[in-house]
Amino acid sequence: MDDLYRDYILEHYRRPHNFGVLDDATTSHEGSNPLCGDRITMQLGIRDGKVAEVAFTGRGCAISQASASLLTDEVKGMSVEAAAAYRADELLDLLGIDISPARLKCAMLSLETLDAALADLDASASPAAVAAEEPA
Amino acid sequence: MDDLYRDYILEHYRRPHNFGVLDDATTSHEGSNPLCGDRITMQLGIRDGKVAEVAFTGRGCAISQASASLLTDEVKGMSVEAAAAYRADELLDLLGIDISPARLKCAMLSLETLDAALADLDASASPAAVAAEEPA
Amino acid sequence: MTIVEQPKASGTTGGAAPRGALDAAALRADFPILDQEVNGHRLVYLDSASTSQKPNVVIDAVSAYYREYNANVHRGIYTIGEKATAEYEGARARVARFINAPDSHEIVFTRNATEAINLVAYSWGRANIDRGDAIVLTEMEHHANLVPWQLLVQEKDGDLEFVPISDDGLLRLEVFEVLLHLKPKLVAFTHVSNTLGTINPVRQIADMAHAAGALVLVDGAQAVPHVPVDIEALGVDFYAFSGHKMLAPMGSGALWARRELLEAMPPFLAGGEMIREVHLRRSDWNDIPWKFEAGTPAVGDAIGLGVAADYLTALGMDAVRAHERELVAYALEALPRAVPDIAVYGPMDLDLRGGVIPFNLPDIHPHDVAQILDRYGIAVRAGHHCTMPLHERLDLAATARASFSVFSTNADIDALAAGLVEVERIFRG
Amino acid sequence: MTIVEQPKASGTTGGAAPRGALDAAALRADFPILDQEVNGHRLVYLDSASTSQKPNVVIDAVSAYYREYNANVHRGIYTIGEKATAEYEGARARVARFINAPDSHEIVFTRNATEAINLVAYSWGRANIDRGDAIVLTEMEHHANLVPWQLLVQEKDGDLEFVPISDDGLLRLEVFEVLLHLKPKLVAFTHVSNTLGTINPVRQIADMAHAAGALVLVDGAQAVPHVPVDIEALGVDFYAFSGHKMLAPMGSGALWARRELLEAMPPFLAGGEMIREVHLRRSDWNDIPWKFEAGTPAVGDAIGLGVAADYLTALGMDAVRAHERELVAYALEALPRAVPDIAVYGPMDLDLRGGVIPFNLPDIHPHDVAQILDRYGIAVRAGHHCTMPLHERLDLAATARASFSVFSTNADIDALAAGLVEVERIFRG
Ligand SMILES: Cc1ncc(COP(=O)(O)O)c(C=O)c1O
Ligand SMILES: Cc1ncc(COP(=O)(O)O)c(C=O)c1O
Repeated sequence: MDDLYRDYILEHYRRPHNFGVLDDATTSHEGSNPLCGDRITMQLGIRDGKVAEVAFTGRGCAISQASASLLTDEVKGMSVEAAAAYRADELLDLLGIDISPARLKCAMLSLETLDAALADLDASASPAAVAAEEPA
Repeated sequence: MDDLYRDYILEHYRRPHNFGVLDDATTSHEGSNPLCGDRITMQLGIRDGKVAEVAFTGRGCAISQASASLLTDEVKGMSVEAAAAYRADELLDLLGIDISPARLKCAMLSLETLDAALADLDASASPAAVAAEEPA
Repeated sequence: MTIVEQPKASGTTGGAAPRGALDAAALRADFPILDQEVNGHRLVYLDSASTSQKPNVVIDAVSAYYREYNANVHRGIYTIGEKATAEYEGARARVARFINAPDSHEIVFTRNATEAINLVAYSWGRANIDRGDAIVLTEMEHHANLVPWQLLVQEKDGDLEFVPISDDGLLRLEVFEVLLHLKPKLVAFTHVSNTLGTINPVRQIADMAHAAGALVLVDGAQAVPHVPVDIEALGVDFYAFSGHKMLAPMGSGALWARRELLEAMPPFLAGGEMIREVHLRRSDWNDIPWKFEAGTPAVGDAIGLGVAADYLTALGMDAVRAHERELVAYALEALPRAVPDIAVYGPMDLDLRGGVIPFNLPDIHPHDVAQILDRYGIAVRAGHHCTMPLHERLDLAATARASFSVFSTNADIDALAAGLVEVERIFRG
Repeated sequence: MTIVEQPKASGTTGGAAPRGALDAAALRADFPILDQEVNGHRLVYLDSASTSQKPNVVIDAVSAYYREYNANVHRGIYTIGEKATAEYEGARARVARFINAPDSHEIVFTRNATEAINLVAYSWGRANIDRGDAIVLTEMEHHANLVPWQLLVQEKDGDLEFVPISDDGLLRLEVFEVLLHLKPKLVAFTHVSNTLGTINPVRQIADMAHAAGALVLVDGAQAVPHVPVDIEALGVDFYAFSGHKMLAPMGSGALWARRELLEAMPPFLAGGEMIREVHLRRSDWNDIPWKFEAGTPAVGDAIGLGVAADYLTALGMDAVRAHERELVAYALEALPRAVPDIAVYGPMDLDLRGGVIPFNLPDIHPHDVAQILDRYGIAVRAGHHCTMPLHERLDLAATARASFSVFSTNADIDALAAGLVEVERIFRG
């Protein structure tokens, strides 16, 4: 028997943290999981090489929404590098529930979208420029 | 247990009747059964609306060779119409053995080739001309 | 196999039970998979539109083939090879009879409906669709009857048009009428919608298409398991379906097409069996249907398909249809009674709807619905059911779907209703 | 499963028996079909090159799937659906391990080798072969690795060239060298000849082809069941094979191809599962391998293929090869001793020959040979074995063929020899 629907997961689903739109996002990306129709837009405000602001919108199942809510809490304030290095298993730990293979994509959508948003950042700024922006 | 290889079948295979080439065939056709590599050329000499002469050459299994040998004996002297009307079940009766579905094509190759040779005849002569050739 | 030859006396079949109505509860004994517990509850399998379960007669026919006479077909001059060939071709005849096809050589065995449709798109399509030629589909097609045509018109610079649907999921034939002015070469549509359950008026559409000079392909994947299909009466040109949705093994399916069409079509897959003569640089083709069956076929699966066709024939497809109609009627009443805020999609006229119930609970994602139902052993499908454009049209991200088969019962629907109450309890918490 | 871990002491395995040599006689207990009489004699199945028999573990894995967890894959968020998906993808991993493929996502499940080769011809071929481009095949190809390329070059106005063979059935690599000056885009050839048994030097040919800028496709249908196959060591680009010839169910097969190639290739069959997103007029594709697996796959057959791969791995493919090599050695001696006028074709060097013995008795058609052998329960194949051009090259109308598998024994060969004596007795009268 799964225990996916623990109270805190449902709580994050009902009242997700960081749900909304940034006025002045540095980078943003829309990710989707077409198999279930989930879509998430992840927006980041980068300042001084740090994830100063983060917000997401979208629709999806409890797992994908709770995952986005928890993940955005987690990366807020992180350096861009640390956020980009955030791993799937860390997110799974954060979720604290057993995810079956069929639902893994739901759980990972937020992280994949975050990664894509950060990759867009890389692509627009030259690596040198990014490095220069970062505090030593 | 099959009893395909009765003495008279083997006899027809070893010494097929009407095996050879006609100098002045009215019509001839090469039929093949690519699945087993069998090939038969059937030649007919038509005179007065009758199968006056018939001969075949080719290589094949005992069933197809015996069938050609027996069939050519049978149609020799028949009217073109009667030869064209010769039926598969008549040929099977003539063979007098139980043919499994897998070998039916072997048994029928001679008849199909005969039919094709007679059809070639029809195509070259107009139906009226053929009718005129025939005795009333 | 268990068939009740007399109409049931009880009320569950409704007043006008057809002769030989199904006793689904008894039939369940034929399906070994149903006799198990999932998460401590009996398995309630409500995903037959995705793939049906298989009765013992089908499972056993497949193993008997492997245990007793497994051999390649059309080749061996030996006892088990001849038996394998006879059973394989016998299965073709059974399938032909099942859909009342006039000639069993018009049945080409395929892996599934998808391959059957691709066969037509590649073989007939590439030979017949030219620049600017139109193909008319509908908004409710499964991806299997959409994407092959997209690839074809991309290659040929042809034109795809779509018959729209009404909000309750019926084809808008007055628009179809207008689209026919484009003189399409082909009209391709589903007999029964896998998502909404809509049963389309095949004969009427086919007649309209033919009058406009189009050929007609019907995707029968959701029809053959659920409604009587009579190829002669439908008057179509191509009919594709899957075996695995009609109680047969995975890996079985078929294309039916009119003989003249099959004969005129160039080959699709090439290799052994489909040839008559091969030389290094050219080849001749075998007769139909073998021209379209390159390589070693899925012999065991095809034999299983023949057995499944006979099983359904013995049940009687009228009885199957009547049974599923009752299940739909029951579900359309029982589910809203249990969870009043449920949204159910598709036609509400029972005569126009097969055994498919797509639904949503407000603000609960169908994935979560399905996941929680699984706690109670209930299997429903959640997602887009391979009809993304239809979901877009209906402005739905996804739906949950319960679908029925011969072995489904009102008790399954009761379990679903109870499960949905639990879903709401957990989520509305 | 029965494996003798110690080399046999007796002489039949020859001096240098490999570790874990097969005890084929004991293995036979794993193959239920062999435990039967045909026409009053024990079944002597010598047509494994056409299709192999299946061990209990494979047959049972297929029925267990249907009895316990039959469901569509990659879709259901419910227990049996997740189990079906895990087993299906697990089978992919088993098959990858079996041929030492670096990445299981490089395995595409197909119905058979024929479909695997057609997939490459349609997808890679139509995107990469242009007017005048050459494809180099060989004179010994099975129709499955010939006719798809004929269709492709006919469509594209390309050019087919053929590596000739020597009279004893070896590829003439000095001619191949010259053909490479045509700068072919593709070199496609069989690993092991189904008709002559020739084991081709894959690595050497692949290196030569690559040096000339060609990609390399290998038809492994007759290799995977009989010789160790190590994809990394072979250094090829595409490798196609059938499951049903390697103890797996009919309807199973696979294409292995390098990831970059699969990723760059356009889709072939279109429909559900192979898409990421579908709109009415355009679609995006799924990741490999699913991009090439449209529609409901033959799940049970694929699971059976995974089990067969493990079964063979447990036997040890070196041991399988050694066993079949001994059978060939025994047959090449025993048959001419019994019927001195027998003609046996193919390489006589045991290192270059797999477990296939094509033969003829003078002036007796192979059909008649096979038919009479069937009286004694002996199943051999007669005909052109889907290599018509090779038969033309060798100036043979047809051949009879005995072929071996893990369960074949010297006793089978003795039975064949005795049967051939009977054939001669009947025909020579
Ligand atoms: C060398 C070779 N290639 C391809 C094939 C085709 O295999 P299948 O019929 O399983 O597609 C065969 C089988 O006869 C074969 O021997
Ligand atoms: C209407 C319809 N068409 C086609 C298909 C495709 O069937 P298969 O996956 O067996 O090819 C399905 C199955 O989901 C379907 O429901």
